[in-house]
Amino acid sequence: MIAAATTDAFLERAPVLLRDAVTGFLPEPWRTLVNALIAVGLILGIFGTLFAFITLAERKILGRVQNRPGPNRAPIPFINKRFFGLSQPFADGVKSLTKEDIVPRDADKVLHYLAPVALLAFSILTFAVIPYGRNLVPVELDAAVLYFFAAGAATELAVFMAGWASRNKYSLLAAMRALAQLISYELPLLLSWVPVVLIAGTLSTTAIVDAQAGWKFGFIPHWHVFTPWGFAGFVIFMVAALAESNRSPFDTPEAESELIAGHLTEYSGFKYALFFMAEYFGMLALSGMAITLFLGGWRSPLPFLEFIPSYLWFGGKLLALIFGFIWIRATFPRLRIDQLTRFAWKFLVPLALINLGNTIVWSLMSNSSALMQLARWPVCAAIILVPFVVLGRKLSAGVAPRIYRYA
Amino acid sequence: MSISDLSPLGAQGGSHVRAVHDEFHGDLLEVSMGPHHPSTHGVFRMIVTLDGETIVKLKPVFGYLHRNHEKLGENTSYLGSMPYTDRLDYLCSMTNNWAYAIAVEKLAGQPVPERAEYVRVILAEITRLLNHTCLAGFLMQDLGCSGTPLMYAFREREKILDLFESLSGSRMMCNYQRFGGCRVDPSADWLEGAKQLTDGYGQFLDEFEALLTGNEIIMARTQGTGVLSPELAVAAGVTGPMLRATGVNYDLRKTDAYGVYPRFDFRVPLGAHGDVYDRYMVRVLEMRESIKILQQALAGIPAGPIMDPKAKLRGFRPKAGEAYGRIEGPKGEIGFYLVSDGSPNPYRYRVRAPSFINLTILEDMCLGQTVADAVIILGSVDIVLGEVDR
Amino acid sequence: MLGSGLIQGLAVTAKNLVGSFHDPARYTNVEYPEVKTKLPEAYRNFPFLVTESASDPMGTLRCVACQICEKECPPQCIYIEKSKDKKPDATGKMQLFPAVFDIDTSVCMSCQICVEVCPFDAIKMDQVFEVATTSRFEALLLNRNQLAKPNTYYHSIHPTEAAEVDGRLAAERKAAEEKAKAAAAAKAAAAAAPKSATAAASATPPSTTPTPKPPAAPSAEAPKPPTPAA
Amino acid sequence: METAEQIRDRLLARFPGAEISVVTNPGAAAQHSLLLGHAHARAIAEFLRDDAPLKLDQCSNVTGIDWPEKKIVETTKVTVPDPAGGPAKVVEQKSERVQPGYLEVVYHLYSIAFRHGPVILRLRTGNRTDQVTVPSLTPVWRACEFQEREVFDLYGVKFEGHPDLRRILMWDTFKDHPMRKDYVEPDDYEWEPTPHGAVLEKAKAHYPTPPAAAIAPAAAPTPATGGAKS
Amino acid sequence: MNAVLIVIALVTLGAAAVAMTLRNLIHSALLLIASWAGVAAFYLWAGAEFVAFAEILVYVGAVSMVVLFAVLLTRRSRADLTVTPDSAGRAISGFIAGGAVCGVLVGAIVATPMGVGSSPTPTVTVKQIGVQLMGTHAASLLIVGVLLTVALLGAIVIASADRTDDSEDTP
Repeated sequence: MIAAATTDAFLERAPVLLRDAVTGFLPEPWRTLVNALIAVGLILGIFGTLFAFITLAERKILGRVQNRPGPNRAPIPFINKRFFGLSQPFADGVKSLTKEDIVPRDADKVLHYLAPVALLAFSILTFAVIPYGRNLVPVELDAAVLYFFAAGAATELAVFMAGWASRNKYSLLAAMRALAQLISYELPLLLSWVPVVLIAGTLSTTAIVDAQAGWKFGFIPHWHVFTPWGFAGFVIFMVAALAESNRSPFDTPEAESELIAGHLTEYSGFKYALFFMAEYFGMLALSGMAITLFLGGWRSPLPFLEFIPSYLWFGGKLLALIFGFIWIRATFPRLRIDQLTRFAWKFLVPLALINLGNTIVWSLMSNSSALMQLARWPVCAAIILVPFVVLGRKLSAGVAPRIYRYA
Repeated sequence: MSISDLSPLGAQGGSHVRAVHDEFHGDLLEVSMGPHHPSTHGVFRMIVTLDGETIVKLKPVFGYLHRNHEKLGENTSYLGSMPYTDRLDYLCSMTNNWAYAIAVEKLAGQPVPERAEYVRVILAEITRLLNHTCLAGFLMQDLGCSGTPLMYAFREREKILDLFESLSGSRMMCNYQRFGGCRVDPSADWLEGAKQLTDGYGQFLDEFEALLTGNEIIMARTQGTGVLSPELAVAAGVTGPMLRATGVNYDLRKTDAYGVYPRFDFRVPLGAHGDVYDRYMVRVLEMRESIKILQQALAGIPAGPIMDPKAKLRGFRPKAGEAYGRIEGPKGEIGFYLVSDGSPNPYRYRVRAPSFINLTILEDMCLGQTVADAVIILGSVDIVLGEVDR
Repeated sequence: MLGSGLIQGLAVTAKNLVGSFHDPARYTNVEYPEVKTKLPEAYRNFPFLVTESASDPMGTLRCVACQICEKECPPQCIYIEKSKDKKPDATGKMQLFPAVFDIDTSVCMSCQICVEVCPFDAIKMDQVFEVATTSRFEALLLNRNQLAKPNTYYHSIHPTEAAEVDGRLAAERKAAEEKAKAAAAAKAAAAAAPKSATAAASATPPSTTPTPKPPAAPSAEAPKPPTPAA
Repeated sequence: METAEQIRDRLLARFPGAEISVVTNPGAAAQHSLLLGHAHARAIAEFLRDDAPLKLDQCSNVTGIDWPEKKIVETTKVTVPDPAGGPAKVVEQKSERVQPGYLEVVYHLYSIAFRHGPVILRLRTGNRTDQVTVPSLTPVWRACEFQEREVFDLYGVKFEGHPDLRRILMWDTFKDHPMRKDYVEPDDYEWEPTPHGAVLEKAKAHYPTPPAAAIAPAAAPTPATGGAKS
Repeated sequence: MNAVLIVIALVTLGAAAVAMTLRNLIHSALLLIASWAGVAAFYLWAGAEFVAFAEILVYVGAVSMVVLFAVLLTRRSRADLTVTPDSAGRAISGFIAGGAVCGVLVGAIVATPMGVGSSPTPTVTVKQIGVQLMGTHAASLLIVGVLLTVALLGAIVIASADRTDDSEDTP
């Protein structure tokens, strides 16, 4: 944890000051250890409750989109007043703890037990490198982004273990589908943030956030998302993130209308809750990384809003992205597995590669004359939009709204 | 072992599939989808033989909801069977009642007053709106939308069910029509409520279509899936929107011209490809036509008796003989074949259920498709198990 | 352009999300136990026996145990046993009454055919739907006392229908009275004629008030029970 | 559209050896039907489907009907000369005739191309016990596939030439044919609080004590677990 | 510091050894993947973060999937896994080959001069690695890239060769 900059407002430095107050007196080796433990505790605490309330928010927002109130029956334990269902997550938590954990007779006991543990472990690992505030990054790594996606890539191993260990036709089919989907969306996910590293020149997350400091004309922040290649990269990243965390248009593995609950069919009780927690942690981590790479991490969008502490900005952006995930889940149906993989290989990967070329053109044109600075906007926009339309038309070749005749 | 000898109707089957069997394909996986399955619309089971993801054989299994409705019909009086017809296709009780009433009126030669015919057309078209809206909701639920279109459909369905409840006393089990007219005369403000419903329905359909019809994912999933050829559809006795989606122009409201349908001008939408998207779109366009019929019927409903004065309620004994009456129900041609021997109970009481016969070619549509497609093909056939199993 | 349909879909869900907070047409949800919806007047669930007065329900039961509803009920869930003796009904005529009148509400499907076929308007449809009980047999088998409800209750749940039924019954009673009076006058005239001839004959005490003709059969056909449904 | 008689004549012209007769329908619907012999049934069906003016390409409905043995008592009026030379008296003579039972399959055919109404075909089996085979029309109209399986399942009519003749509604190990008139229900009687009519005899078979409704409902005997399975 | 090294070495070698003895194919495949993770841990211990994360990303992420798919698609059921060598000749030649490989390895290990004093682990930033890759070793990087692409295309050709004859039946 780098030393706190003295010039910031008090609220900004509050968390670091608090931590130094607590561990200030410890001798050197023990202090870093305790600091790390505090960071781990904080992450698990905050993201654990955030996970609980996101499940509630998801059901409430889905409810409101469908013109119904969403869960509002669970009373607060002792004062048993129904407060808009705010205690629903705790009710779900207790339910998942008390539900019987059935393991099928001829399941592969070891793998069946290991799958949720591995999945959760890998998705929690990814929280280590996301900068939550001005100097609130748990681990300062030089190759932080690579570490993030290395930990993320191992989740498919755990999904396979879950599918294979349950010895059930449905979960076997779902394990195959999940693997096909995760592998084919890993490529666009990785390719979409390569332009950011190209421009920022570093793999360390804090350096990337610093690269997005400052404002142009006083109010447009230098975030990567406000550049043509950045916006394209952001969209590809978010679509691939949707697929990686098995969210709505891409939730074929647990397609409830076809394969019951996919690779989760034979899980119940707390292991099922662990799978859910791992999925939500994956979603939170990916949106955290999207914020860091494209939305200027913990930076405030306008200069005069600087007084709001940086971690609140990060939280706000995170909740906005989560709302986006839920909104998409409320609207879109599910893609079939072959359409899903065709969409990845024939649309997202080429676009990501073109976006890479687009960034190179952008950076070459950026250090020349002012005219070129202006010209690079339409040029780069065209470089990415034209293939988008062409590939789009090729992808949806035989698919179009039809005109109907009447007899 | 090629496909054709697997499904006995291979030679005559529609979309014929030839799968090369070699070691790479591995052995076939037999999966039983149902009767407890989230998307089989009730207790319906499909034994699906899979080669990887593609379906090689699909055998539907019925009978889980079989109550022997026809034996019940033979042991109860003509009037006593009327409440049981509500439980055939429990989404559209009004059209079931009308089909049974039309068959008995044909059997006994019972005239029906003008106002009752208008009320029957109004209720049948409202039931068509209800059924097609629910079908769109269930189909989108099978496609994977997490409940949003279904909840919009149910919000509109509630308004319709309130209308039925204030008229017949019960939301779904209306038991409203009698031989020779209807049981209760709709009041003026009921007709006003029906007029408000139809006027507001067009706006709901616009919003519903904005959400669904142009959606690329839905178009990609449903266009080209479960194609049904017109010849096979006609040969297999498929009726209703499924038949019209293949382009065959056959709507009983136009061909049989029963009731007072000839007085209203409305058009019959026809599909061109016979796939799941066409079946969805034909039903949505039919809803817009139903709104037109409703507006004309509500405007032109005459005064007069709702029940033919000479109609006998209890000691109803039609002369010996037989009759087959049918109407264009929302799911297809629903018909009743009655054989009477002069006693108060029918000698033979047969229900021609559209869902049951439309399932004949489920296997032909699903061959070669994936498991995910089989679910939406079944959804697009629009079956209700009460009617399939009787 | 790929994705325009998807964005349109997102716009619709956003409109509904916002709409559900202020637009009553969209947010039609009613939180049932706390807020109850107003039942339409025609709503029907489970029949009940109409009694003239609330004070003496068993005495003023309209039902005359003609067992038509028992025969016509499709699921056969009504069980009637006639009484041995008779009791005067509303018009004073001596009528049978049901000693046992059970409806098994676990079988009854509230199809109101019994109401339609009852010639004496003795059974009407109730509007009670919160009838959950713990025992499967005893509590769901409603006997005569549990079924009987006063005519005032009938007015409270089905006002227009009840008024129309009472109007019809009153008209019938009035017609029955006139007919009885006319019959009595005719009998008196006939009795007067021979009396003038046999003035000396001891005045035979006139029979007690002439029994009025049974009330005219209501508009439906004669209550001749049809051959039992085989 | 031609009447049944015209169609019969054209068919007889086309298939000289076939047994085709018109069965008149006395009811008000006046939908007369053609009774076909087994030999030419499928050829006639194919002809009706492809023949130019008729083109009956949709088999809308396939129904099974069970006609058990029936004793027909015919009263014929016979004029008997009065042996005492008086005027001839008319005497009704009752002659009893047993009509053999048979199973019948009725097909309702419609034409989608020319949109005209039902032509009804009837196929009858030899008797109700061993000769129960009928030529299947599924190869002609694919619509008959499931409906013929249902007639086989519920009536026991074997369709010769049907591609996949199995039970469709009942489970495969079910022995009897439930829709036949002489079908005896399995004795799976469950205790009912208000048994009356046909159910009353069954109740007596299971519960020698009088049915529960007679005695006060409160003391209803709790049924033996799972109903008395005799 | 070398206590951690011993633990990592034990984990890596142990996992690989156990993987060889297990009868269940899937278990042995997963233990193989665990030993790759052990190798990545070794890189981390040695301070080469970039290589460690690359190892996890490539091996534990992608190659493990290839191994598991291969295991799934081989139709060998557990029964016909013969452990005993077919003939004596095959066993002897097996030993000879194994012995030769061990000899070469041991020779190489002995020959390399093990630096006794541990020089301070150089902190190399990712930027320097990038410059090195694109600078001096650009040629080798490109060769490896081409090699992988060829391998990829070859795999696709083999797979699609099998697809062509039944590709027309899926609509």
